Amino acid sequence: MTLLDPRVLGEWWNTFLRSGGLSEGWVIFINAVVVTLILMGFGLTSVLIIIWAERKIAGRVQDRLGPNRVGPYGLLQSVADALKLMTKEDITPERAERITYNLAPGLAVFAVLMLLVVIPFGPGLIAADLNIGVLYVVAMGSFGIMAALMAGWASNNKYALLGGFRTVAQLLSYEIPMVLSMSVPVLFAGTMSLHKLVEMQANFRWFGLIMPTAFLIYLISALAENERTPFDLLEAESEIVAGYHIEYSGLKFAWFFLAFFLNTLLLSAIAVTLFLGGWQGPFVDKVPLLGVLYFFLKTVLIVFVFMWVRATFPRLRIDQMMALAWKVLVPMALALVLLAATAVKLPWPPLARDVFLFFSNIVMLFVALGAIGRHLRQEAERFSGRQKWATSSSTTS
Amino acid sequence: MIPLSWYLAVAAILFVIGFYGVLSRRNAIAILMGIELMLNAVNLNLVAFWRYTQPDQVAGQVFAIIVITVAAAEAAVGLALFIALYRLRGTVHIDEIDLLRG
Amino acid sequence: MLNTYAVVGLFAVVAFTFPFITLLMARMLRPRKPNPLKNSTYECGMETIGDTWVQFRAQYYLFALIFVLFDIELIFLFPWAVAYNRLGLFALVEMALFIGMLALALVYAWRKGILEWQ
Amino acid sequence: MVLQAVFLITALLTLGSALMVVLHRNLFISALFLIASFFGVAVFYVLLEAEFLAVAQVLIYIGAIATLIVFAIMLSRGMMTGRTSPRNAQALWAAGGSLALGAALLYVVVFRVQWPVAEKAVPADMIQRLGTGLVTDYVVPFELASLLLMAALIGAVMIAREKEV
Repeated sequence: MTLLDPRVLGEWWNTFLRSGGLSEGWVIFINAVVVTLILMGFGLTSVLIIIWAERKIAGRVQDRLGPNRVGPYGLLQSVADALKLMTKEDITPERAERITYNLAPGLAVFAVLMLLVVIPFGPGLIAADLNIGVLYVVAMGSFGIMAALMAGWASNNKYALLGGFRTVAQLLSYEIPMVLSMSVPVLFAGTMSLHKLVEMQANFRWFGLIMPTAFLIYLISALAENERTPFDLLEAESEIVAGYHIEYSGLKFAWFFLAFFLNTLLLSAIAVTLFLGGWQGPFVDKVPLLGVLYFFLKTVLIVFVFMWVRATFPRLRIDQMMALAWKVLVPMALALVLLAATAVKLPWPPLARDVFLFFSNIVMLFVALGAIGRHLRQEAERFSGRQKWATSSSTTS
Repeated sequence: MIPLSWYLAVAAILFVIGFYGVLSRRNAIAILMGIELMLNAVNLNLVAFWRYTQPDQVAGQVFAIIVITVAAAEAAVGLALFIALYRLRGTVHIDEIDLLRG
Repeated sequence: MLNTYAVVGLFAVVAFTFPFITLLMARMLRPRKPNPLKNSTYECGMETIGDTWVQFRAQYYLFALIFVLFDIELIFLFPWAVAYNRLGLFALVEMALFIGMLALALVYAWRKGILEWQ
Repeated sequence: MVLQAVFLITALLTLGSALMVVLHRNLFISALFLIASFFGVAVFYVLLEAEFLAVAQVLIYIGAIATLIVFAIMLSRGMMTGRTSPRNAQALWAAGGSLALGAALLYVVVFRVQWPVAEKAVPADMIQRLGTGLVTDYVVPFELASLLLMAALIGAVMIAREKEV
């Protein structure tokens, strides 16, 4: 059964290369090239599939068929779209700052593609097991923020600039709760390497099960970081023109699009890695390749949840969105970090600690929900009061 | 292995470029960018010395982190000052700002 | 350690050049018939009025400010979290103090109405 | 060999962008070059095997400080259009002085001093050691940092806030 272990296969491959008389530097280089080709190929094809799935799911939820013309079940629709975008005329507005304008979509794609390197797809199947994996993921997000700023500024369009600024404000605000919730698994595992984080979650001790509220905060923030419904108010495909990428067309627009969908996949993959045990599952220690299957199943599940949310929920207002990040998620995440740190130091057996953490998480979630509900009711009362006043004053005058 | 003096040379040039920016720019924000370059050069020196003299100690890295923290705090307050200044005087050009002369 | 980063570096080079190479390739495929109307700034069909440099509110800056504060906190939080299992109870107290200080700053911003988006 | 090549390319990128930061008329583009320069320094940190600092550099300098700078540029609009000279009256003197300082520094750093170098490896658990150091030996700077951050936030908010009219 070790035949199916990627780690063993990797060793064989390296010995094979070395037996050909290659020096260590060349072995590293060839491996890097192979890994790069595989990851790029995977990234680009997966985007085509995700776009198809998104449209199909949204179609089913809205009682439509979704794409069904090109290829079986419309599977080739994305390919057709990609070809169309490639051959489409690409307009640069005349007052745009050309170099920055052309650099922005590339930077957006770069920021997302770079995440592929640290995703553990299975036992030993990770391109670069960095010691700082978790922070690396966050750092790459900074480049995405820069891309939005550059696109908004270089288009020389008021809407693009405003959209860019609002997008940046949104991304900044949700980065904090996201990263704070990511620090909880790091705290448990005592490592930032994504591969070791998965290894620490053996035997169904998934960090998302112990700390469901942290997992929920991560998911909500990931939705916002990805500018997905209900946080897509700056793009609002169906209502306003678009966000910072309003002036982009053709392949440059396609790159923003690609970055968006690939980000959906990779944020889900990171959610699975940190909170749902990555490739862990039954019999993985016997048949390591099963891990790849588990990993993709879990990731697809999270991606499906994202799409489901998109098809179901209405958008938030911008003030609600900012308030949610700073007044709800950040305090909760801070409290969760301290809670987890306290629980780890409790002199109890591990199982008791986990149960304690789980229930205190649930309690915290309900307290927060209660507070939000009370606030919303107050706001609604105030609003209806004002309405009454407005109608009465209009009738008297 | 890359010789230590390469890093020091790069840091020195970076520092001087930042220094020139601080001295020659009119815009306060541009001056701040020069200061950030200088701080980066200092940090690069710090980390290079850490790596080449005592990589088994954490002191060098801790200092570098503190420098980054101070740089961020300085940028935050400095830029806030410039924004307030702009609101007050309509300019962030250092040579046009002379509050004492009213 | 640098061997691991060799993969990251090579991938970074490919990931960065790939969008631009494809853009250049697509240039051969796509038509190119610019005209002044097409190239004008797209602001819902209206003629663009005035400068693009609209004045932004200081609010954006204030949110960025709070973000910077917490971003730096993360730089301290993560090494602490990694080392936490090795440390005693004092580490918890010290981090609680650290986070408490930040929470105080957040509360201050909240009370001053900085967190309200207008 | 490869390392040296990477170093030289990074040095070229970093210093070239740094030069553009101080020379370019348009402040926004200056800020973008500043980001490129920060990134170059992060690559140097990776070469120096200080990976945590590299990621901190990207996270704080590019993610936070550069964003702050860009926001500040946008808030003081009309300052980057380049209608007036970006340089002040003493720019020429500054250039001369900087060149002299640079020459002196390079002479001292590269030719004059023989730096003592210890051939030691970076321990594998550097980040754990860093975390431990922050709450044991360096606990005072650690707590002071949080105090500093709080003070900076309160001060900056006080200054930058738009007063209710």
